[in-house]
Amino acid sequence: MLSWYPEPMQPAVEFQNISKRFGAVQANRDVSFSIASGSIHGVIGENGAGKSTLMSILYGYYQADEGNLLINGKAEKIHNSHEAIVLGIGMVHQHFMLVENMTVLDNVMLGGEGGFRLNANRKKVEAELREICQRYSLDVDPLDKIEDLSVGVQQRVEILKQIYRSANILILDEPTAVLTVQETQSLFDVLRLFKEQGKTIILITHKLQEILDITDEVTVMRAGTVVGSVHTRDTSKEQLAEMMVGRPIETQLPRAPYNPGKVVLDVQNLNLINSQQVSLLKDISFNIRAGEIVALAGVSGNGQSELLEILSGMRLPGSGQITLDGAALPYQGKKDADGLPARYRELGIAHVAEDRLRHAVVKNFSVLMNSFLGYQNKFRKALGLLDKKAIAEHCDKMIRDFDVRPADPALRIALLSGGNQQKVVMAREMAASPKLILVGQPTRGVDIGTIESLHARLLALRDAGVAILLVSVELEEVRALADRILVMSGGCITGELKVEEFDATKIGLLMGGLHKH
Amino acid sequence: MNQADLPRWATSVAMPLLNLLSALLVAAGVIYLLGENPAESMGILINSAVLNPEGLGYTLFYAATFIFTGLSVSIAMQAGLFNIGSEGQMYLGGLGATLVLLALDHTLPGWLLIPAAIAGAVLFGGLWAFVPGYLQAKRGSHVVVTTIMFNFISASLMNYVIVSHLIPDGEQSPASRVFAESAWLPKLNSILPVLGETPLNISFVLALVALVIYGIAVWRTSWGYQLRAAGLNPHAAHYAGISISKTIIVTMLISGGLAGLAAVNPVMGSTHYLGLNFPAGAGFIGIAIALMGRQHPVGILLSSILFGALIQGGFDLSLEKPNIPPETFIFIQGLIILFCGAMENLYAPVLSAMFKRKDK
Amino acid sequence: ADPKFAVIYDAGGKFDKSFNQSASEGAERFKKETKIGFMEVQVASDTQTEQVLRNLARKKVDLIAAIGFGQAQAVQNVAKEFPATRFVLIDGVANGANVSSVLFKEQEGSYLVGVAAALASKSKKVGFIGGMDIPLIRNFSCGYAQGVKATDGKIEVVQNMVGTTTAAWNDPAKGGELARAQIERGVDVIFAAAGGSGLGTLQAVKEKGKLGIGVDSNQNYLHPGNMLTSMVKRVDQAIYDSFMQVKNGTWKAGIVYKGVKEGGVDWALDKDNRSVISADIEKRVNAAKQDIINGKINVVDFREAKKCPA
Amino acid sequence: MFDDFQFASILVSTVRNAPVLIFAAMAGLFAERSGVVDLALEGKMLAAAFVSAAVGFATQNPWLGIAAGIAVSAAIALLQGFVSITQKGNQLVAGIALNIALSGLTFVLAQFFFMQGGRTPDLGAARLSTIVLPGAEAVAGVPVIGWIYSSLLSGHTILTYLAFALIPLVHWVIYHTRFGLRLRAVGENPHAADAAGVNVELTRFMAMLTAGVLCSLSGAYLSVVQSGFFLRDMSAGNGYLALTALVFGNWRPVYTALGCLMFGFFAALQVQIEGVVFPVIGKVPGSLIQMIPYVVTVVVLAGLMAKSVAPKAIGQPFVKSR
Ligand SMILES: Nc1ncnc2c1ncn2[C@@H]1O[C@H](COP(=O)(O)OP(=O)(O)OP(=O)(O)O)[C@@H](O)[C@H]1O
Ligand SMILES: Nc1ncnc2c1ncn2[C@@H]1O[C@H](COP(=O)(O)OP(=O)(O)OP(=O)(O)O)[C@@H](O)[C@H]1O
Ligand SMILES: [Mg+2]
Ligand SMILES: [Mg+2]
Repeated sequence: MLSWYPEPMQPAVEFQNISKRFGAVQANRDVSFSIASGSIHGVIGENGAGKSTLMSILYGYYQADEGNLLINGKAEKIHNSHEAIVLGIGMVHQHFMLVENMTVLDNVMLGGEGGFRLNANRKKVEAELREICQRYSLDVDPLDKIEDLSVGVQQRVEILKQIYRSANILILDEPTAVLTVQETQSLFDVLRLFKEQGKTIILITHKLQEILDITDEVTVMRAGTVVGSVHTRDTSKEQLAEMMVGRPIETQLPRAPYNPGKVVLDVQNLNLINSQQVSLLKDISFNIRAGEIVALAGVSGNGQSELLEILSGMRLPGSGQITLDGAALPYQGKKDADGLPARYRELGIAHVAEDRLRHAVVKNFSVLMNSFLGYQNKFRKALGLLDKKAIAEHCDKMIRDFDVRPADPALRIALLSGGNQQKVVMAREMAASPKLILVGQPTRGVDIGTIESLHARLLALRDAGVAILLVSVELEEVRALADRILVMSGGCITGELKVEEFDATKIGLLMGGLHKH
Repeated sequence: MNQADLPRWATSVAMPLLNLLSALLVAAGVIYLLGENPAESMGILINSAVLNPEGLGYTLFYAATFIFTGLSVSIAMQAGLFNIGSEGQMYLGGLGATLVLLALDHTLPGWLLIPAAIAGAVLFGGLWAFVPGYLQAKRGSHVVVTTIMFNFISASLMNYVIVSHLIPDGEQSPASRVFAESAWLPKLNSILPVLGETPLNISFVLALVALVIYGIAVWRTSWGYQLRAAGLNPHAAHYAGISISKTIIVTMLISGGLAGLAAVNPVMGSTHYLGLNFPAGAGFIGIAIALMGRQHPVGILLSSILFGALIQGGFDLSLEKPNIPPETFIFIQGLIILFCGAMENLYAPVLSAMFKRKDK
Repeated sequence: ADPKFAVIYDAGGKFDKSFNQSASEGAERFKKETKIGFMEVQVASDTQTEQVLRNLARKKVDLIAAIGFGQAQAVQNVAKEFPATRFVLIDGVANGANVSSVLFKEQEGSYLVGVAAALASKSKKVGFIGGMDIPLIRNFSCGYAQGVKATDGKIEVVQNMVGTTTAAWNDPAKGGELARAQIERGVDVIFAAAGGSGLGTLQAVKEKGKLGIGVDSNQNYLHPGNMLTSMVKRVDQAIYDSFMQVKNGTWKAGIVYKGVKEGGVDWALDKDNRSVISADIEKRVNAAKQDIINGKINVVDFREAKKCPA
Repeated sequence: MFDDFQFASILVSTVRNAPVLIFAAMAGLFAERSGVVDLALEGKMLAAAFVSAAVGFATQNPWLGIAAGIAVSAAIALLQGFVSITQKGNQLVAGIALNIALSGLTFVLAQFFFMQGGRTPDLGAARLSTIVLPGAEAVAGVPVIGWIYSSLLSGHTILTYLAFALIPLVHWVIYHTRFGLRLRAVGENPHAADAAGVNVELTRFMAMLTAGVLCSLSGAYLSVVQSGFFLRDMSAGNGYLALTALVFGNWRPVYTALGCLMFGFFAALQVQIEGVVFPVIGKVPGSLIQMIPYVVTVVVLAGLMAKSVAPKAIGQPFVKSR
């Protein structure tokens, strides 16, 4: 180790007393820290701590109300992303910033087309992209359309964009939230390569293991302020968690012994073929008993989402049999699934949808209005009027029980952080006292404090005798919650294990479809 | 800059008023250029549209029609549907009422006849909107396009029906015969003689009732909740078990029914016959009203009255001032919609700057 | 004191180059000669008509001229309320002891221009373009067709209407397009009875070097050399006459039919179409006119017959 | 029975009818691909038709008229942009408001300047002349080809040729230029475009400007080419028809143009079959025949076409917030 530097390293980025406020919310308050050039710097914090806001300020998306921003030692006012790009800053956003109906190539060229006529450059850029893919072993075809790509590949496109633009300061806002372990590993390989090339990387994540794996330094934020910055090698998960949440985090949650009851859900020979005649689900058979959590593990896009949609009534199965408490679900003879989820809910199937913003909430409704989405008929009085009083009480209780912050039922739900939105959804579905609850990616983008509480909720539900089907790409989550694990690959169930037999390698192989029976 | 920083009275009273004033200021400029005194002209306009009771009667008469077309467009918008077809649905609604009246006006007593005719209007208007609704729900054809097409189709159809079948023998005006008096809607001047000879009739009262029902149905019922959820996020609505196609079809039926109701006022309350092109653009004005009134009952009421006043006052003004053609008020209508409906935040920066200064 | 007069135009407006304009010309002529002025308004809807009529009646106007059949019902209603006010209604019938209804025998004038068209056509195909499919316009077309067929039974009459909404009277592009389409089908004389849309028709006819026939007022001046003639409907005369009658105290209520005989309708021959009207055409059209006047020819009124014999 | 029914004439008429719609639809395409709903096509057409006719008459030069029309229509488009992009107002309201305002204003101005009931005087010689393609007369006699060349292709004004040339041109601009790429990105996902360093508002303004220019040609075609004068409300719903063609064509240039041609074709067809006696049903009343283009559109949209997919961000002002 060198103890002497020829000259003091100029930090790549320095935040000085940055403050930013949105209406009543102080998203950043007097934030100051710096990021060493050529390092990988982690930023962690609870949902709503202000991480994304700070990064958006760096990328010119918002302007700070107060404070200074120094890039490579020079004070800069960045008014828009164009200026940020010119300064060599690149950002991979929490939600992908890709134009879905355009090709990878066009997405990469966008904003840096290099001339009025596109064709003049298309061939050149395409060749360059292929070369980059090779060099960084990114498996992307520049001519594919974004909408045809899985999230993992889309993620790679975002990275590709930044490599192509040779960004020197790269911000990654929760890049791994939707990635599998393998995908995360290959992303990290690329990041390490970047670091070797002297690029500076800022990584936001809720997964502390990743922080420990790859960062050099980490800054912890809470409620808009910086709690502190530490060298990664000097810290531990527990310390980081405590800095973030302000209290120690339980890693092992208490659970009652495994003692399943009668079969609640039984699925036999379920098949699904889409309009292009592609088989999405093949001969799926399994059951779930009362008081057990069955997890569907697998790389996303292998049929888990479709299965969840069928079981929740959002989609009709092709063939097969599904029974709930021994009675067939009422989808037979239906031409489409229009309105079916309401019937299923009445039968006692609750559903926490995988895609929160698309399915589980109406963004422009308040928290109150979202608190009974799907259960609107339960709160109906005479003449079809909504029972306002009952709804208000119901919502208040949800907010209290799940500690939704801010505790304001009138707030538009889009203004809540992802974790708090998820709390609302989870609270709502659990409040219906279902027999079976379908839970898709319950903690995607959610901070560890909240994860802990959501996990505790699910386990309590299990102990109370509810059947739970969990779909998650997080093996850690599967391990923490499941009693039994079904692995899916290519629309088939490729294996089943008890949680005691948990073995990441074996599951990885099953997810790759290697253990077909 | 942020609207949220402003007190409520500023956003809901001061800003709309400032916008209205801006529109009128532009209008005054045009009137000046046309060679008339803007202040005097505005005086005449306000006097004849609002202050003079008979003028007010006409203002409210026009407003009654606009409330219905405004509601028709609004309810569809709540479900995320842009119904441009209120004009055609109103036209067909007029036919529905007329057919009932032509068949029964000499047999049924008024208290049965009028409701039956109103039902006819609702039914025909509703059915005319049902087809685009059905096609949107089941075939995915864009309701905007189909309703535009249905406007054209209804014009042709009504032209054919009126000219070929409804003109009484020996008449040449393309209109049905005049209905028996039992079918005439009771006028409000029998209770309020001060209104003078205005056609203002009970359909204005009906319109107010409709506004209240609309407000309750959309914001206070489970049905309205489902409607709005489907309009704001159809995916989430599907997740919540709301049948999208049913919502679309039912909403279009209701929207068309309301447009059909709009026909009752002019046909049964004023002319007492079905004339060619009687909607005279009221369906399109309904779009403006729904947008300007933000699909809110109070907003719809106020913008309907504003438009009624412009038509009545503008017409009287052009009588007095030959230099100002009635079309000037079409221009002013457009300006008002532009300023109040699309530039609602024009003065937000100015106002917040003022408040900031006061704070310091 | 001088009597007070008012004219109410229908939606077409005072400048429609058609019958509203003709009415206005009649009133202007009266004003010029007598120095007695008049008020004028244009209405947009049937409700407004009634409102205006009532307003004017209250202002003690002596004679209100309502132009266009759309005002019939309103005139009838208001006339009942104001028995002291006199009304003259053009193109429609309203009952009342204080109402005079003036109806024109458009079929007769149209017959005359039909004869002219038949004689002028070389291709043996003539055209008619109407604004909207309403009885009034059908009466024009039916009279025209009768004139054409009576002259030469082999000549074909091609007919089109511009549209079905009020835009039909204001769509010169469509009016022109219909003319071009007819010309492409071999038509070489076109009678346009379509308000503002008809202007487009006549324009297209001129471009293609064919012959057009104007309507209501004398439109020959629009395209001298390409206007065969115009079917004039003397609304101006009717207005002028009623104003005069009121002034002179000879005004009478009742229904008046104005045909060729009464000088209500006619064909126009002036310097602008002199060059295209041959002596033969002039002779034969005038002969037909004479036959109508003396009853030898009876031109069927479509509005009564409900169908066209030609 | 179809002795009068001339297919050739229908085709020629289609070519003549189409430019009004093509210009307007292509204008709408630029605006809407950038994410701004353009309901104000009708208003811009009217304004341009009026200004082109008025200035053309005053100067006795159609080109000056068209240039003035372009300037005014572009200015209106920018105003629309200011309302919908800068002020982030409701785009539908802005469009409808402009249509209403311009319908009134064009009449008032025309009346003020010319006193002919909202009509401009005849342009007379100051109209665009038609272009006879070289050799058109010579080949006119050759069967089929001669007709196609001399009657279908030859004898239109430059605006007609421009309208048809616009179809491949717009296709090229939209799919093969930087402007087109940014335009599509901004209409589909403005946040992504913004993150990629594209100036969303600037791009939308440029799209509006293009829309204003193209739309003005539609209006000029109406007044300077087809009619030779301006008349109140002479756009007669063509702006809305153009929007329909746009939806019909899935917001893609070539399909949209096909939609315009389809409308033009059925309008021409309807002219031809008016008055024709059909077997069995006999003579169909004219007013019912007038429905044909619209009924066909509904049937085609409901039956044959796949669902049309609008640009995703259409109608939404770009606000950097969740
Ligand atoms: N555009 C906005 N308008 C209003 N409030 C906002 C806006 N953006 C963020 N906020 C609020 O600012 C706070 C910080 O949000 P930010 O997105 O920066 O949090 P975060 O640390 O990235 O959270 P997460 O871990 O969920 O991504 C939150 O309370 C959020 O609700
Ligand atoms: N951020 C932007 N958003 C939209 N249009 C832009 C943007 N930047 C430039 N343009 C447009 O592109 C034209 C060329 O601008 P400029 O010279 O900045 O391109 P450039 O950035 O060098 O191009 P490239 O990004 O392809 O290398 C300008 O006239 C402008 O209209
Ligand atoms: Mg964040
Ligand atoms: Mg997050």
